[in-house]
Amino acid sequence: MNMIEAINSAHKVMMARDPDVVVFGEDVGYFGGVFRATAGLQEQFGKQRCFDAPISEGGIVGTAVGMAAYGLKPLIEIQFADYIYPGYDQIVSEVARMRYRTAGEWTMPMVIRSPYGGGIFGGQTHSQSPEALFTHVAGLKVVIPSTPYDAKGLLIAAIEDPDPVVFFEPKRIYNGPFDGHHDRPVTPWAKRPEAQVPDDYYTVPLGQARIAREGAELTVITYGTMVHVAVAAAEDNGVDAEVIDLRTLVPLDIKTIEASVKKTGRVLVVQEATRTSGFGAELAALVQERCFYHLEAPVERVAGWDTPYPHAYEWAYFPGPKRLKMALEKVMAD
Amino acid sequence: MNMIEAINSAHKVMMARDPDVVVFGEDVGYFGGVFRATAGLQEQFGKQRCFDAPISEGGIVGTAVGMAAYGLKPLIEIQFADYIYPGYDQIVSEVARMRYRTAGEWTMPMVIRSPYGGGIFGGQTHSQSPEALFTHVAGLKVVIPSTPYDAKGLLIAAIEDPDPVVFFEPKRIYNGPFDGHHDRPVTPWAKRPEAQVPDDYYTVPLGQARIAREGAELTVITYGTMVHVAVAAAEDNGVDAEVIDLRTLVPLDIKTIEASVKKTGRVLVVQEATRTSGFGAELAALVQERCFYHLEAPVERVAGWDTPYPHAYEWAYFPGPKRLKMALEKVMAD
Amino acid sequence: MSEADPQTRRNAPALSLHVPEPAFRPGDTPDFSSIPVPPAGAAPRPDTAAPARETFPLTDALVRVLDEDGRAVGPWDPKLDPDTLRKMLKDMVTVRVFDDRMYRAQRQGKTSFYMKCTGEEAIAVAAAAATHRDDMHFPTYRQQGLLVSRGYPLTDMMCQIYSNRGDKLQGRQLPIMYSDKPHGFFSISGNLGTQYPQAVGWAMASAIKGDSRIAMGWIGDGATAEGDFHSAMTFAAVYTAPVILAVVNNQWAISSFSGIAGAEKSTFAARAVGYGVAGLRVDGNDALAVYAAVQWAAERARANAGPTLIEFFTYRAEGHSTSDDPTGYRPAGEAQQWPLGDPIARLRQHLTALGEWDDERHDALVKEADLAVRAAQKEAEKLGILPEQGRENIQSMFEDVYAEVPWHIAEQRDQCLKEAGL
Amino acid sequence: MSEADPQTRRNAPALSLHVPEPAFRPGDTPDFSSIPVPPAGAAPRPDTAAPARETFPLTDALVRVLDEDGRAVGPWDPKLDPDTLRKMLKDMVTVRVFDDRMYRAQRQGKTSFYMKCTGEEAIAVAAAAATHRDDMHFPTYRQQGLLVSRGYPLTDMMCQIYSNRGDKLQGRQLPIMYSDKPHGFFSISGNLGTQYPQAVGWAMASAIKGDSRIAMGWIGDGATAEGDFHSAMTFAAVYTAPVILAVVNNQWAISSFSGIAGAEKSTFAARAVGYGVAGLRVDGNDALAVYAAVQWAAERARANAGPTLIEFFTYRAEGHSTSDDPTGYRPAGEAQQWPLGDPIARLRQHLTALGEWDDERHDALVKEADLAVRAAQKEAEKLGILPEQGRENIQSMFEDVYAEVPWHIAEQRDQCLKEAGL
Ligand SMILES: Cc1ncc(C[n+]2csc(CCOP(=O)(O)OP(=O)(O)O)c2C)c(N)n1
Ligand SMILES: Cc1ncc(C[n+]2csc(CCOP(=O)(O)OP(=O)(O)O)c2C)c(N)n1
Ligand SMILES: [Mg+2]
Ligand SMILES: [Mg+2]
Repeated sequence: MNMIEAINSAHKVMMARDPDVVVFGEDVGYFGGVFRATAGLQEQFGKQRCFDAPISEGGIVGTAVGMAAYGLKPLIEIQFADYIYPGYDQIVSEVARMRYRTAGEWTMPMVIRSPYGGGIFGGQTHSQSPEALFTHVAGLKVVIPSTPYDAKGLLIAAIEDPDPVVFFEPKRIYNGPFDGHHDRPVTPWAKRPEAQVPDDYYTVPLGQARIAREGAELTVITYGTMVHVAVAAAEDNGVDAEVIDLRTLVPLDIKTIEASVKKTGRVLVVQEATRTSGFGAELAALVQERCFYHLEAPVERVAGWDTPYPHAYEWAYFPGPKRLKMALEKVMAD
Repeated sequence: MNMIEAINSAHKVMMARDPDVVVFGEDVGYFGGVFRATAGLQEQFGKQRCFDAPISEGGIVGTAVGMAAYGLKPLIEIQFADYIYPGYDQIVSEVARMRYRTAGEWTMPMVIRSPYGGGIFGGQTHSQSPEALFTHVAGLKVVIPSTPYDAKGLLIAAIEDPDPVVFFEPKRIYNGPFDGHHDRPVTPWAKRPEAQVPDDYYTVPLGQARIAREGAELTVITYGTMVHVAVAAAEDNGVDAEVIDLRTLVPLDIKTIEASVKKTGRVLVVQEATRTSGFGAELAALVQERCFYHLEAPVERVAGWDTPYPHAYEWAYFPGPKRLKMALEKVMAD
Repeated sequence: MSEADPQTRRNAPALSLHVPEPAFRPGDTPDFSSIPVPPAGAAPRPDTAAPARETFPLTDALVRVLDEDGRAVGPWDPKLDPDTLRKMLKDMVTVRVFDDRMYRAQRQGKTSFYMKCTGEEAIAVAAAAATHRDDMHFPTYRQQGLLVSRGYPLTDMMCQIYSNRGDKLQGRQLPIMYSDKPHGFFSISGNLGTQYPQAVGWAMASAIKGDSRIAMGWIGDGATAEGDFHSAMTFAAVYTAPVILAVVNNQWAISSFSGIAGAEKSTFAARAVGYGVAGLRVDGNDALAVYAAVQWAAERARANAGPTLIEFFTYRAEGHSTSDDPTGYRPAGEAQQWPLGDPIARLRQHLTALGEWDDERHDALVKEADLAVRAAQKEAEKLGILPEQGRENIQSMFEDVYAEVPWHIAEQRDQCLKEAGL
Repeated sequence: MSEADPQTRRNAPALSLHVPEPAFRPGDTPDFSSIPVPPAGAAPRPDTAAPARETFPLTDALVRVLDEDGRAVGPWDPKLDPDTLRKMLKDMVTVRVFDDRMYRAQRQGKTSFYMKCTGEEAIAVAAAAATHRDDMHFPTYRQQGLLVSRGYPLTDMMCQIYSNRGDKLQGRQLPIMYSDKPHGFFSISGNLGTQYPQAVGWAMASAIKGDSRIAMGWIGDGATAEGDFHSAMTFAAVYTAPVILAVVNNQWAISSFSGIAGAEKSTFAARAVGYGVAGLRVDGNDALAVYAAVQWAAERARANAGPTLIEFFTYRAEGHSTSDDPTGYRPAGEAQQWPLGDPIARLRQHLTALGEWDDERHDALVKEADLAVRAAQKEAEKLGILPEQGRENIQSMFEDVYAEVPWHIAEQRDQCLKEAGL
């Protein structure tokens, strides 16, 4: 399965298992979503379980809060992460705080799915990576898969999780992996082991990172599309890097990070998002706090530039092979 | 002047100097604002220059965008920073990006003022410190004063600035400074030199930090209310700390930070906001990136806990003297 | 010419910005005779399954049942039995006494904050009476009447206000931000408006499940300006959600009058019709009218005939909260001039007119309420008042951010306990 | 019983969620005979200073001027001279030809994305004609007709679409997200709805300054559900802002029909009345009706008599964008069945009926438009097409985030240039 099919499969599995799972969002019903993630759900489970929503991200999240309060498990789609902001107040002020402010009387077991990230010539409003705007909000879990297998397993775990999960999907790798070389062919998902996705129920637990590539010289901490770019960069540049695919940003798998950093002593943090105040800053801060005496070089960050994502400059903006190479060299030289 | 009076004075000076400055927000008109920051403006400048707005932060920012497009300079108040989220989409997607997406054809010279921070038993919706949700957004400047003098001078500079400025005001120190000792008297603003505020026009430039206390052993990087708490902690604990009051978070005065860190070799970053992905993470990341070989200890962070701000536990939540003391000791011992 | 200079090259008249202004400001003598008060009984009562558009005239009218002499008249008379009426009266009196005592407690430094609903007691109390016990309310901070009507213990309310050991919310919320699922009372948010689409979502869930319970959402006149109001109306209309959406128009936000929310140009009830939602405008100081309107809307919702927006026309008789002094922006004594009178006095007059009530019984009721409130307060204060809080059970602060405490919050908890010397 | 189990203990009927469904899906034969099409000339034309509530009937009607025979009839006939009509026809034809060529350019890989407005050409073109040259429009992505009508060079539009060296937006925006202040065309946002309160704010500023210019905001039927719609309506009503707010109801969002935005229960025009804003519902495929309605609203706005919400009833004849294939959710050929016809054909018929047009002139016009578009395309392509972009002038990427480049962005720029080997 490619990543879209895996996500679609997670929906089907969970809607069949749990009658309280309801799916809605813009264009998700009859049509099955602009990326086809919800294709076939309305036909299979009926209009009361999967339906189109008005173009109102605030209303989508706001009504989902009410549904969760009733006892349902809303699994909602925000069409692009760039359009999540009209729903931001409901997410930050309501979804994230409900369990806390009611001392557990009301909980918000919902999943807010949204395609994010660049690499598709989507310009500034179809390319954003706003995960740091959610990792700063206590009460939310933030999950970002990088393979079809993980996407399905993490999404099922997120649906079953008692807490609200913001689930960002790297749209660049929905239909095939992407190593950052936009001008060279990639092995399609179908030929990759991470795309061997069972049809049935399984989970990939939240809060556990994955070692995407083992290595001894340097630790790359990343997630989403950048996992593939980082692995390719390590290989292309002959750096024996250990690439950690976080999978869950909050709560973070700090143990895996610490173990790797203590082994390598060198760290590169890679994110697609704009650099300043991105989640990479938190990672760099944590690593130097907790592994200071193991570090042989400063923790280096690779990130998107602190500008909006400019349409024509897709590849000058995207943190691609060249940026990775220079950063790997820098960390190894320091 | 106390800080409210200084902010009020900045409004009056600039409304008199520049007929394009218009002030609006919830309760800012006849009544002069729930914190009195806009008292007297409507009377002095008329209802067309200072008026009440509907309770719609999205509408306030959205109409301000239109006004700025026309050529006015909106100076708007969001009643509490905790209530800025309904306006978040307009701020992030529109205000911040307008100059960029139009290659300078339309600009957004506006100031979005909002009281923020804790220490007033305001519970979780009158105590938040959401600055990191804005420092991550390219195109915004983020300013936080810590004294009446700076508040007026920075606000005037922000109004004159060609770019949009998010101006967070530490409400805990509106009427008097606060060193974190909620149970001991403080010297009122009136007796402090930073409260000698000229009635006339002057500016404190954006992007320049202030050394709030000179010192040689350790650098504390902070802003807002925490400047006072940090200075008191250094004094109370006999640590020869240099306390940097950032004043502007974006763009950051990296030179002042680097110079101090290179001198002291030890760094404590202090923020009121929840810890994870706060602006302190960016500061820690930057410091270790740029001053790694000068650091004698990991950059330590003091912050609010990663929980909402709980009403009854004001002082267990607030990063007060005890938390500072322990952190200072830790950084000195490392 | 600067960009902001007006363009004067056309011979067109100059535009000017209209900023609404309330009729009276401090120093003025309030006179509300310009507010039209239609006679009780005049508004027609459409069928509960009528098309929404048919309610258009009612969005500009005022559903009133109690006339000047305290008689219940017209098609909206809910014909309640005396026991129900007395129960409502008792609840309203209790709310008022409760408010007075808690206001005083705040002034005495026993807590940080309080908000009264004086003058608006009929609205929540009658709405509670007209909805089923298992319908779900999504209130704002002025519907304490719902809890009182549904028998939620006064002591529990006070413990929340004191953030004390008895507070089921563990001191986490500002005073009066109650929450109680068993009493059908959703957690109050500090953020205005958010509960409105939530109410719609709950109602949609009830419909998805084939349930028969309905939801009722509440909002103030000022907060209708938030985008959430629009989300709620849109989703309610699109999915025919079984929900009642109430706007409590008490004429004021904090210092802004309802004209700043749009009331100068239209009524809040009239918003309904544009969405294809039924709309009613109701005398909020008339407990019977409130009851009747909510009953109508509930019947409509339960029959899958769609949502109703009800504007309750009332007056906020006191300050916005303990942080507010209304004499800074409106004349003192406006409440006394309010043409729709006091809701308690009007219900009392009605019961008296029915021969089911008298001064003696009323005095006894007030005394009883007073005693009950005092007793509850005593109980609550045994469990502590706010200034004593924040030292015990500090680790609770780190719970319920997530179902399980993750490592980073556990570390912070341990650090906090160390700070506290524990 | 799980929490989400319905409560069945009352003998109440089970609720169920209503999810609106369009009349026809792929495979169905579309038949729009159930859409009421009132005769041209039937709708009354109120005084432009009439109270908003008086326009209520017009929010359910359809302002139409051109009858079946192409004659202009009734009180809304704007009585335009033949030159103005021919100019509108020319602009509409140009827009259609432009759309076709740019769609093809996208399919040829010359750019990433394109959006047509086929079937909706009359709306922007006639609105441009009915507003003053210095009024400000806050458009969505389907008002290219405004630019064409106001004489913005086609080459400049294409350079933006190609993100090439001639693109004044420096390749920063998605294709068709034009911006041009001199032509009164505000920067298009990718985020739906945001421009609506912005239009109101611009109009408020004009009123604050005593200017005489007005603003016109645009939104799609689907996007009316955003909170920004409500902000715009509220602020426009409260401050009597000199603004025209247009809803282009082309029946579809992407794959969702207008019922998902609320059109099943009411009209979009009807939203107006609840706010105390004038509302008009207009045949959007009738250029004269569009002109007349905008003219009416502009006159009202300029007289400080308040805002108007105009719903233009039309049909999106093609896919949502080049990323969309509408046969996945609606029957092919619906556009041909659309009961309000094609706007270009209707205006052509009118001019012909007037004796001011004939087939020969029309063929010549189409040819002329085609030549102009081709010539512009040639010019534009000299300045590059998208696939060639992104290598030159890389440092421009770091400009205009702020007025001056701050140190951190300067460092990133230098790093980026190093990456690029520059
Ligand atoms: C989103 C948001 N903005 C602003 C506030 C501050 N605030 C609290 S109450 C209030 C006035 C509300 O007025 P209204 O809705 O009429 O309710 P009332 O107090 O009259 O019952 C304001 C502005 C808030 N709580 N939330
Ligand atoms: C805030 C936001 N949410 C979602 C989208 C994705 N989106 C782009 S166009 C569109 C449909 C808009 O439909 P409508 O408003 O009817 O305009 P039309 O395309 O028909 O002209 C959607 C959902 C967006 N651009 N912005
Ligand atoms: Mg009110
Ligand atoms: Mg549409």
